[in-house]
Amino acid sequence: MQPAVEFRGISKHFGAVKANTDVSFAIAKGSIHGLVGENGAGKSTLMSILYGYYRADGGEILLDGQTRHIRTSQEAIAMGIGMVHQHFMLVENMTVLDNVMLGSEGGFQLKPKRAAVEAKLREICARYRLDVDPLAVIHDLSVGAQQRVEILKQIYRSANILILDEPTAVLTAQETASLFEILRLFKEQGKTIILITHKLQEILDITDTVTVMRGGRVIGAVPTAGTTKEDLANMMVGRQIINNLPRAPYNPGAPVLHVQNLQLQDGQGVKLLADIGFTLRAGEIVAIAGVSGNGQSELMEILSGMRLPSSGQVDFEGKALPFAGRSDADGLPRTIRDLGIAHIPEDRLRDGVVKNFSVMHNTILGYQDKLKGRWGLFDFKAIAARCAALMKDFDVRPNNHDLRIGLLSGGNQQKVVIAREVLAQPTLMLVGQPTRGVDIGTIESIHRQLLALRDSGVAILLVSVELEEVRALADRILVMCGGRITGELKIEEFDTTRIGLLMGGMHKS
Amino acid sequence: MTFDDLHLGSILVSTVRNAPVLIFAGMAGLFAERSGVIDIGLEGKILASAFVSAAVAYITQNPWNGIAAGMLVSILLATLQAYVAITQKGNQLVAGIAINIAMSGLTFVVAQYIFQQGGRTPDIGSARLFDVVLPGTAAIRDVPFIGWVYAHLIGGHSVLVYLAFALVPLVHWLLYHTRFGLRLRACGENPHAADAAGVNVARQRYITMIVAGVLCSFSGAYLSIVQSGFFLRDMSAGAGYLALTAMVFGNWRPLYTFLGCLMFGFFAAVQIQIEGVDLPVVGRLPGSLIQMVPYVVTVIVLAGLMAKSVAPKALGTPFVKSR
Amino acid sequence: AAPKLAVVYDAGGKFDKSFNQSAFEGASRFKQETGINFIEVQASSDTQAEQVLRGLARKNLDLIASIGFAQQAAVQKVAKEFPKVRFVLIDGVAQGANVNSITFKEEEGSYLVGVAGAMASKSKKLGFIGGIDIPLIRTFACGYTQGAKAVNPKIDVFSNMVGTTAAAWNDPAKGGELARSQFDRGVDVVFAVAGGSGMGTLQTAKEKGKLAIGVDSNQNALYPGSILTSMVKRVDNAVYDSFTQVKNGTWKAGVTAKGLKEGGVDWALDASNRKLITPEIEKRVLGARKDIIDGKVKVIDIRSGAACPV
Amino acid sequence: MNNQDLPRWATAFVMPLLNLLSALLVTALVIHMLGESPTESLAILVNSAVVNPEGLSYTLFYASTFIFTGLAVSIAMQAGLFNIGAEGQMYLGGLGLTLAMLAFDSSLPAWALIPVGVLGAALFGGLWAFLPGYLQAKRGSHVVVTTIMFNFIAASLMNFLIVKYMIPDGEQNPASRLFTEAAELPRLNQWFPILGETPLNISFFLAILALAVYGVMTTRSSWGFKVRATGLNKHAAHYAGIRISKMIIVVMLISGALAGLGAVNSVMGSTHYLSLNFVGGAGFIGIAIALMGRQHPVGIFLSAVLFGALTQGGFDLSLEKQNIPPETVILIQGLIILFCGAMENLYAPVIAKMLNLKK
Ligand SMILES: Nc1ncnc2c1ncn2[C@@H]1O[C@H](COP(=O)(O)OP(=O)(O)OP(=O)(O)O)[C@@H](O)[C@H]1O
Ligand SMILES: Nc1ncnc2c1ncn2[C@@H]1O[C@H](COP(=O)(O)OP(=O)(O)OP(=O)(O)O)[C@@H](O)[C@H]1O
Ligand SMILES: [Mg+2]
Ligand SMILES: [Mg+2]
Repeated sequence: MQPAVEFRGISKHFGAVKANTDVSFAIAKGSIHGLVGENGAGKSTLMSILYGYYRADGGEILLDGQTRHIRTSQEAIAMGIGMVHQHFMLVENMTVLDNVMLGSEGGFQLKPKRAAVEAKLREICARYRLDVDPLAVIHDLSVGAQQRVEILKQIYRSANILILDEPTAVLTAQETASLFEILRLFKEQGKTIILITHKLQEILDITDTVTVMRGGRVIGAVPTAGTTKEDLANMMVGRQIINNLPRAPYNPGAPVLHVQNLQLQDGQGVKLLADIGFTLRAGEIVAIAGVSGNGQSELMEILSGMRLPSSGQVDFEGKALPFAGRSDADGLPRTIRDLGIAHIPEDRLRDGVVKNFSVMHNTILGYQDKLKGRWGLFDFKAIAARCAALMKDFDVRPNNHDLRIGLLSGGNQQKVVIAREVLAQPTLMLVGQPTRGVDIGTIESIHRQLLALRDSGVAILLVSVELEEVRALADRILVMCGGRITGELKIEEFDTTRIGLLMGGMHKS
Repeated sequence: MTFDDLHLGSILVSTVRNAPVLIFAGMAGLFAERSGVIDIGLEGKILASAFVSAAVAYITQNPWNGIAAGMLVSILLATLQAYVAITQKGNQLVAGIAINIAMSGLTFVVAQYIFQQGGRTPDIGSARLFDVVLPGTAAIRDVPFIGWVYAHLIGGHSVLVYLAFALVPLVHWLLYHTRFGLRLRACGENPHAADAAGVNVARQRYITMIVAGVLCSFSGAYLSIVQSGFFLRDMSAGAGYLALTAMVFGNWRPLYTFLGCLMFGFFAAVQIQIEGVDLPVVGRLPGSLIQMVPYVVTVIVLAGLMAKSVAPKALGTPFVKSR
Repeated sequence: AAPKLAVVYDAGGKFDKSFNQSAFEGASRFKQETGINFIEVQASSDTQAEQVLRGLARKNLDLIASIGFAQQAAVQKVAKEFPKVRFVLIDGVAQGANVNSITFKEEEGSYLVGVAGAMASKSKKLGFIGGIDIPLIRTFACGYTQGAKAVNPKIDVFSNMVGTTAAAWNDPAKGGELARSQFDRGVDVVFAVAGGSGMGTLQTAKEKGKLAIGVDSNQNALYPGSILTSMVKRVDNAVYDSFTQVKNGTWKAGVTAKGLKEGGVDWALDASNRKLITPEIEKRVLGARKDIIDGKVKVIDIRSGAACPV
Repeated sequence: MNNQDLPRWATAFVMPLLNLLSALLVTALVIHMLGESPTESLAILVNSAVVNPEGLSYTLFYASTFIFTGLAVSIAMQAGLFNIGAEGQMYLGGLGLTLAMLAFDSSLPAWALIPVGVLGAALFGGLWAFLPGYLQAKRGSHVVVTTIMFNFIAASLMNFLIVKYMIPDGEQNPASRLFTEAAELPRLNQWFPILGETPLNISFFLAILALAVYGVMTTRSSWGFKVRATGLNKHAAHYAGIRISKMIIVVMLISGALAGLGAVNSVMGSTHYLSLNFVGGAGFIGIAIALMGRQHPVGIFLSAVLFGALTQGGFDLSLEKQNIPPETVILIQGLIILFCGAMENLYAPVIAKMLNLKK
């Protein structure tokens, strides 16, 4: 049978970076094809070329056996190609409906079409069991829901070839499962699907074949049936990946953080956090599990001083955090950081780094006042030396501290943030989604760092939606749902079903 | 001071007459900025189209030729801005300011070169745009209040005034209820999303800038061939900046921008009326202090009433397909 | 040899529809009649004024005519440095043995047009539109009001200023808008002293069938039938005379205040407004004119520190 | 259109030069149209602005003011604030300075008067920017709008104050009285007689000093780091513990103070009295300078000198060439901003191609 898509000798470079070199492989019609590789391996670039977003420097693409020149996204769309991008391509201040209509409005006036499209969307939602309100505005939606909108867009446009670039990075297990349900349905309908993911289990679960890329080249393409996670990991990073990292025995020290009766309401009086209370001790990792959007982010924001609680008490090393008597959180993160609380923010691009600063400048963000030299000015020699050491220790690539951090891959940006916060030698470390969108090799090294931190006696509060990650790191697990803590487990009691129930709001009974 | 001293009627009519310059430019700015291109060059485009409109209207003795020529020049400048913003990916603020400054000089130099009247065009005389007299005005004119409203408040203005007011619902419709508007807003908010959805961002922005250029040209034409009957150097007198202010004030939304323009028009009219009048409490304010009334009111309204204004997210950043 | 002459305009430029333009006209008339050329420069800031004057003085000019009060400090300074060069300062007073300062009694001319306006007004409401609220403009306003109230103490004078920045001299839309507003308040004669902005006022008066009064030069012919008269301020004559005096060797330094008597200011009556000026108006204005010249009527000049009496 | 791939000498020198030439080419066309010789005009321009020492002195004199307004706009831009109000802030700075002079110029010696004047200018300029800063920080009122409004308000207020309180009796000129000699800034011509009777004064050094301090503070101090972080990413700045609202207010205060200092050169250095609308657009030119100089101290300096040279050279040009009105300079300014500021990468593809050909 004709392959649906065939790449022949695709090459693409960005300046000196060779993103794709002589990439050739074929994707069978009606199959689900996995694409894996480290961060920066060239997966997204290749797919962007297929989608007409970039143009290849050389090589050709065949669709159904015919050479096609795909110069723009419009042309790709016209050829039946759809893509769900790694970073959402949604207009935040518009409704789902408008986002779906954008680019395929079907006439100059929107009004006559709107009702029909809305009806069709509702029908699609019902058929594929997608929980999306077509009239909701994007910025009111959770990440998971936004992901569903992206899928919805593609279903609406009835793409025959669907590219999904890391669609599951921000989804919960349940959301992923229902996405896969939909993909299987697509497959039954004869659509071709290309799935990029860093989660090898997903590759095994759903794909028919898998292509592995490294350094812009294809390392191999294998049928999924005959491969294992270990094989894939080996092909991806060229070495063995250890999933269960060794750790020192659980031996918690004195209580470091004591949260009592914490409440948070938003401007409209909606309760975001209710009755949050827990204790965190030195030398332990407490993970907060839960579907994203259930108050974890808000809790981290409060503890790091980025946001004020409505009421409640938070004691750090026996003293209350200075929330009282403040009208806003302006400058509070500084006070809290000075107490010895470090914070790896969940949204690294928004909060964690200044994209237009160099890597070096980003390594002092938040600690800028601690690094003064003569006359209160920066001692850039010392800072650069420190930065070089840090980049070496945490294996930040490329090892050039003058580069704008925006040019680094997400994984490498994350390493810089983690290194910065670790180097501050905190008593308490707040960690939000540390490995989102990061490849397996990097995940391993990030996990190593966090465990080393724990072993050295730092108290760590970890928010993660990845149960795998929770299992790999946590000593104790708190589960949150609807702004409340619905349950607590020790790591020995780890049980996916039980946690799933708690995440869904089933109370500790 | 009695209520009558306020001459509310006069203020309202004056508001209606003052506002179009700002409305046209404000709507132009709105289009440009909602598509992601900062348009601080409104002032320059107003000035250029005011000059060309007056010059051509005078030479051909036909206001419509003047308007058409002004439109052409304004489109040209808008295209230049678009070229800088979209193709060159240059700094849009710089482009706008450059256009403002260059036009301030060029209009004078050319006007002086052609007409030798100190950067002024001759009075265009009968080539001015006529005022519309609504049907039945004569009959109803003497009916108290209603007659005045019909003959003076609603009627008796230039066609451009009606165009300006009609523009507000039109812009609203275009922006929110058409493909053009949907794509335009998407380009201003998240051009990457628009591009991925198959919208040609560059083309959309070019077209938008041209439409904005057309709208802006009416502002200039209104100034020179409706309000004044000739062109005078720097006669835009900051109208472009005020329009921009009204737009930011109106949170980049047509109706509120329109209200912002009306507010400026209204307070400019009030300011005229209270000059030299004994006011309660403060007494008679000196003229120079009264001049600040519209501006002080704007600041107060902005600080007191309005929620934070939120600019289109992609405003001012060129669309580049990489990080 | 022909004298070397120069005119230095202030920031308004030589086409400001006001005193700079008038100076330009005077100098041009001299050039036409004598064939003697003159240098002209515009000084856009006070700093430039000094620079220009010094630059010209170095060229050993015979006479430099500085137009506008803004150049006062510069003239005073440079005149001291170059005692051999002669200076004429218009609208301001500068000390120096080589400076002739010429000011005008704008209040007297304004008084006359105030009289004419009050006589012509049916509503007994007059309007005044100034460019910026500065002493010079206030002088016009006060003289105008004095004249109007001399005709009828009950007359109302509405006064508006165009703005507070240099743009105020080039904003005909606002000049027109102010006129409209005044007409709405019942005004039927308006006096515009606002440079280019005043053009908008005259234009609007014509459009609305009201009367306007021009300023500085004789603007009667701009809209015949709508311009009641003009308050002419003969800066042109001042410049022309100075040039002539230099040519004839009769130039003298000093301070001159030119009023009606000296022919510095006047009202304008010509074919264009002949029909508007009824015999009664003419008689009354001429009467007032004679009274002022004879000293029987004293028009208050607010620049002397006195408050405007009306 | 990626100029990152080009060597530094090309982006730093060749391209700006080509852009400048393009602007001049268009200008030449206009001058030709006006009936004058472009080459002669250029010669006059260059000669009068830089070659002739007196002209150069004037160029630097104007540049001194422009450096301050350029710095004022730049520092605000670093913090992500677009301060369009330098015009009004400089105007108010002139008021602060003048009030100080009127109060003390007959009682204090020169060495004390100068700092007092500088302080007065900075203080009033800063305060005039404070309110827009405060409203932005606390009420979210867009600083672009408020600063535009404050320009208008400043014009009205100054008009009122000067006419009502400052004109000496019997004077027509809407200006304050002349300050005493003690209040005059020392001029450089007393050390360099070649500069002739020109107003270039020690505030030029003050401007250079301000540039240096600005350069050091923005690139080397933690304060500057915080300012830039705030400008580039408010969320990250908040995360980093920066007090955003305080930062906005402080930066606006400093921006206003810098704009206010622009008045020192014009008023204390040249006219020695405060007159109506003495700012004459220097604040707006500051915007162009900040944008063209890309908020870099060297860039600001070069742009300020370029604009100073145009002011001076253009003035002489219109003096010598009767067919070229002074307004032509405004056109040239606009063209230079357009080519050098907005279309800075116009020739990047051409140069890249030529370099590749050579390889
Ligand atoms: N817009 C761009 N400009 C310059 N270089 C780019 C750009 N996009 C990608 N690259 C380069 O291409 C290479 C491949 O990037 P790509 O995004 O395709 O990797 P990836 O495999 O998708 O990584 P990840 O798993 O992190 O998503 C990177 O090493 C990077 O250097
Ligand atoms: N514009 C660019 N120019 C040069 N190199 C780039 C550019 N963008 C990215 N890179 C390089 O790409 C590599 C990372 O690849 P990439 O950006 O695709 O990862 P990523 O997709 O952002 O990661 P993530 O999966 O977290 O999103 C880095 O080595 C970085 O130096
Ligand atoms: Mg990718
Ligand atoms: Mg990527």
